[in-house]
Amino acid sequence: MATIHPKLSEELSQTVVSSTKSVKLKIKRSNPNVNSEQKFDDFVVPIEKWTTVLDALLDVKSHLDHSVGVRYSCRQASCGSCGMKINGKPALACFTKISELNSDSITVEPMDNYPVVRDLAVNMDRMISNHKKVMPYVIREDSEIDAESGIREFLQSPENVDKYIQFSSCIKCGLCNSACPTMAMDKTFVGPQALAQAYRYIADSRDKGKNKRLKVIDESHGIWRCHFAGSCSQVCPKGVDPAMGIQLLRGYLLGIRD
Amino acid sequence: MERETGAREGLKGWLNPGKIGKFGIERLAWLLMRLTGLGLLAYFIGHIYETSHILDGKAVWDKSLEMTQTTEGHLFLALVIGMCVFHTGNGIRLMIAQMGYGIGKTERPDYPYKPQSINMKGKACIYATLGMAALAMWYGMAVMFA
Amino acid sequence: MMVLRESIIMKIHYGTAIGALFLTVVHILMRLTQDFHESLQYENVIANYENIGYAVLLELLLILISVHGFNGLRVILLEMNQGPTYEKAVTIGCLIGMAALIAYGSRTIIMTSMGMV
Amino acid sequence: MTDSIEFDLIIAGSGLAGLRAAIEAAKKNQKIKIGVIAKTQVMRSHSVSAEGGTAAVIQEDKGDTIESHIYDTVKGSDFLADQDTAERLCQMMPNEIFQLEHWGMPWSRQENGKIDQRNFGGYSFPRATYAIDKVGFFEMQTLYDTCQKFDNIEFLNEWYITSIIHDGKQFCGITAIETSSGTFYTIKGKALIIATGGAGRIFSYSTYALSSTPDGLDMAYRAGMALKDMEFVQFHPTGILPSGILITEGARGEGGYLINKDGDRFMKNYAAGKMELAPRDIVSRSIITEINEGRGFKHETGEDCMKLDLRHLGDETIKAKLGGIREISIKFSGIDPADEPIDIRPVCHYMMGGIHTNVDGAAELQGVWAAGEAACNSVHGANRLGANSTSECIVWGKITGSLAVDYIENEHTSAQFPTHLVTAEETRIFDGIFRGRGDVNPYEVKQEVAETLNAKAYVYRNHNDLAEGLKKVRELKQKTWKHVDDSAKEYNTNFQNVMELDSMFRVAEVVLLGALNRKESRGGHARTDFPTRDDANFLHHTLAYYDPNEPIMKKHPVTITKYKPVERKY
Ligand SMILES: Cc1cc2nc3c(=O)[nH]c(=O)nc-3n(C[C@H](O)[C@H](O)[C@H](O)COP(=O)(O)OP(=O)(O)OC[C@H]3O[C@@H](n4cnc5c(N)ncnc54)[C@H](O)[C@@H]3O)c2cc1C
Ligand code: HEM
Ligand code: SF4
Ligand code: F3S
Ligand code: FES
Repeated sequence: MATIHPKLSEELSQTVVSSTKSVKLKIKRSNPNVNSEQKFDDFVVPIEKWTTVLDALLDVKSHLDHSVGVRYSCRQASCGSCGMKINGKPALACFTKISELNSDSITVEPMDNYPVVRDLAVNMDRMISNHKKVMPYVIREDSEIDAESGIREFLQSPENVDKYIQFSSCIKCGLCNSACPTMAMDKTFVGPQALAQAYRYIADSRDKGKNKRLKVIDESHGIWRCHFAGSCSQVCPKGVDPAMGIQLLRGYLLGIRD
Repeated sequence: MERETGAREGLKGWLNPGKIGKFGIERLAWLLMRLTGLGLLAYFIGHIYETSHILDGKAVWDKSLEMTQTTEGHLFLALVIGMCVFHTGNGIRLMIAQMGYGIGKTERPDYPYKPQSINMKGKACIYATLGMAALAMWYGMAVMFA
Repeated sequence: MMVLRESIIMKIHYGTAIGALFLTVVHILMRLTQDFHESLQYENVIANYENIGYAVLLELLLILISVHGFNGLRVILLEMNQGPTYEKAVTIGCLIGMAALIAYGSRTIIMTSMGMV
Repeated sequence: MTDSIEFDLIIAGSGLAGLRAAIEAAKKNQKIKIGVIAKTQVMRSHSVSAEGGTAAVIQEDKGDTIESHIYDTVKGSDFLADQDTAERLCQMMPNEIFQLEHWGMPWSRQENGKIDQRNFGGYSFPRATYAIDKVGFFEMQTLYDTCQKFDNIEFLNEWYITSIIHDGKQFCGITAIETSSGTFYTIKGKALIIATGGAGRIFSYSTYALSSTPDGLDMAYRAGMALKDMEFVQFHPTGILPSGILITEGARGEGGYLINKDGDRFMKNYAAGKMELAPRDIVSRSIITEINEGRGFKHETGEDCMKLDLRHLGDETIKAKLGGIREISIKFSGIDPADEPIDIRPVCHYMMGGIHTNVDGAAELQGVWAAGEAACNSVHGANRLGANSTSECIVWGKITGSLAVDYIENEHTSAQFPTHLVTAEETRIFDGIFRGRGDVNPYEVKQEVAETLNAKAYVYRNHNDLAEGLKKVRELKQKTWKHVDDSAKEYNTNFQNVMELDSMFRVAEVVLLGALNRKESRGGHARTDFPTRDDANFLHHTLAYYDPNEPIMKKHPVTITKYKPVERKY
């Protein structure tokens, strides 16, 4: 049963639904700033074999209920806006095709472990500030150059690039943080996203900030609160594998690598 | 910040590893590791208390031993054996992984992405550990109920 | 424990785990030299305790497992809730628990091995 | 009274241009307060989608020259580029590549450790610097992460800017809505850098992020600044079907073929010298000509298309150098490029036009600069070469960031803050839009506007189509779409979407009028009724000024220094 916004039903709709297949989309709705009510609204949307969950959500927003709160931008899995729980599992809406879910009914909920702003959009301030905390930039004295100096690049072999490129692919979607069990309880844990970025810069042959960064993450709510549950890597849409980065970082702290 | 706490999944996120398809067997291992760790700690405290009865003479010692000579007591001990084997086995796996071994090597990821740290070796270890724990429990029971 | 860096604590956690693992194996192997039911006979137990090497092993095992176990508990509690007072309480609580358990267990071991029963 | 915040420097937009400007300003003066304000979060701006490369001359040892980069750019622009601007771009770029590298950019490397470059359309040397095929993404990450070094940069994530406030002479501030709370704010500032990016979502088939709507251009336009050369829209030859997501030109740079129904590499008939690597305007026109002459394919959606064949590159090369488009192709159209050619079609990709600025990026209002795709400093003229846009964002991000600091340091006595303009803006958006009444679905109107532009102002244009398109857009504008169903304050994207639509009308009108007026074919603007370039009458820029009735159209001269316009052959 599609819930139709009362005002919307008065609008003159010109869209003709042409697709033969359709799917039921259950969207979790809430606006915690106003009241604590949480409910699911059901919508029936037409689908094609290439329709993504984001397409379906935007279809609902355009034609059935304009008030659905959802964050999106690139629609090609490179901006990290559209993380949410789809049929219970954290995923990017724009990178999940409805056809691959093999289900007539799709439930979308906001990501866990973040405060909800509205409906599917969550507040990511903590992830953003934890990212900043691990000093995610090349640390060395001579990192600023000017045109007159004629300075060229630091040499770096393709093999050296491969040492950090996977961690550099993080789109900050925050899915990892929403899947991590430590995150579920520990509100001061730095989280897999930031830890993977700490490793990204340490593994970069141009960086000299290893000790500073290790100091930041070696505290009571730092790296040691990861117990290699692996859920972060399980849900990462970009192959970053934060769990691997974290275990490799531990090697430095345990004195096994340098 | 209050809001922040409320938004967390909380214990639900701990106790409900979901279908194995959601986060994989690794998440179940994570949960069992906690539970067995706590269980063992509880048992250990009890064990220290129990063994202290040795100071009170044979009668008391034998009496306290009787507590575990029942069917429930045997089942409990079997569970402890299982917890111990799982916790130890999984602990060894974790220590090896957390030192950076057996979790693959960093390289350019190619779509469809497969996280290297979540690999067959690890999964096999977890299943093997679970199997060993079951086996040990079975063996323990066989001995105890003999 | 508050003054230690977290990495040092965790090194201790791993170290105690490995140590405990090693000693538990010895401990269990010794149990297996006898029949299970027999090994728990009062006289046999007392005899075991009076072997000084074995008593030292038990004492070490007690310390290692207490440290490991209570630190494990501390870790779980730290992740359950946050805040400076809470964390202090957890750390101190775990330290006390650990010390108490070691003291209590040591009492048994020392008194038994010295034949004070 | 509305809530008020104050910064020294306001940067509107956190794409490549905005972030580069923020770093430059923060580096130059650690005391000034910089606010980077964007309607998207952290690094979710459209720039993350840029794929193929960033152009710069860094291999002089192998024979590349800055002179050649300048000439390629000017020739690519169909001689409408301001040549002093093109010179500035090409001269500043090499150092910027190394600066990005020093900040951690994961450029793809040669075996000897030096930065690698690849071939791109319209260049006479392979000078597109790349990082796999996610150049924009990695650049955004490098710049965003580098911003974290500076404590005087503050990010206002998800704030929707609605207008620019000035006192008639100089910039005073902006008005914005914090999306999460819905609060309307006045943000005072001494200087503004507009880096709100392109507006490609006015076309329905588009490579752009869904957030690339013309609200940035529109706020400058409404504030009295001119929009320049808006009729020049770039259609990228290879948008994947059905989504329109881009398949980078790097795919052809690495050796990919374009083939028609007969299996021919048809580009030999249009640009034998450069084949698939001719500039985009030429390749797109060729594809449409092929389709019109019946040599296209039909996609299962019913769209006509061509095929891009990468099979001969081999799986490993595709993975190593085109991993991003491999992912896109497999995921979004179910085709592994190593096994099957990809279905493609020209797609709206870039706006050569934008806010009118001079070579320094200064807009017409004192205290305002524009950088990146939102700006039109005329470096791209009538057609941008691939890989020159990320370059432009970086170069003018740097220039404007630095100049804005100079301006702020010189203490411009800010006059009385024009509070009445804030009130007027509040009335415009809250009474005019938020509390508006109507029964027409704004999302459907938005879709119709975009489809109209696609149908009437696509690769080939003519008078009738453009006139009809303009009529249609004006009709749609009269409908009662100005209302917001969602009455909540918090995260009201419905409100935002209707404001975006409002801006689309004004900018779409300028695009169509400009195209109607330009009775020639030049670069991205190809008219079937005027198939040749007409330097005698149209070697000038188009300016459009806002007027409530109809845009006021003016002409602006092209700066020509060394290179006289000649016929463009590849
Ligand atoms: C798919 C694709 C691939 C491309 N590949 C290449 C390439 O390989 N090489 C190349 O050189 N160029 C490429 N380009 C072009 C290039 O990516 C863009 O021109 C460039 O990224 C624009 O950057 P920008 O900083 O100007 O704006 P954007 O990155 O678009 O950022 C705009 C910013 O403004 C903000 N904003 C907009 N409106 C408002 C408002 N009202 N209030 C507040 N904030 C607002 C947005 O939130 C955003 O932060 C590509 C373009 C596309 C579409
Ligand atoms: C003898 C073999 C043992 C080994 C190899 C071992 C290993 C480990 C390891 C590696 C961890 C850390 C896991 C992580 O980082 O997530 C751990 C945690 C823990 N251990 Fe042990 N351990 C052993 C015995 C014990 C015993 C006997 C107890 C009980 C007294 C115990 C109690 C705990 C607790 C409570 C935790 C915390 C649980 C967690 O963090 O998930 N362990 N153990
Ligand atoms: S590591 Fe993966 S899941 Fe986590 S934020 Fe980055 S891209 Fe997203
Ligand atoms: S899910 Fe969490 S526990 Fe560690 S491996 Fe990932 S951070
Ligand atoms: S919309 Fe950008 S990642 Fe989904």
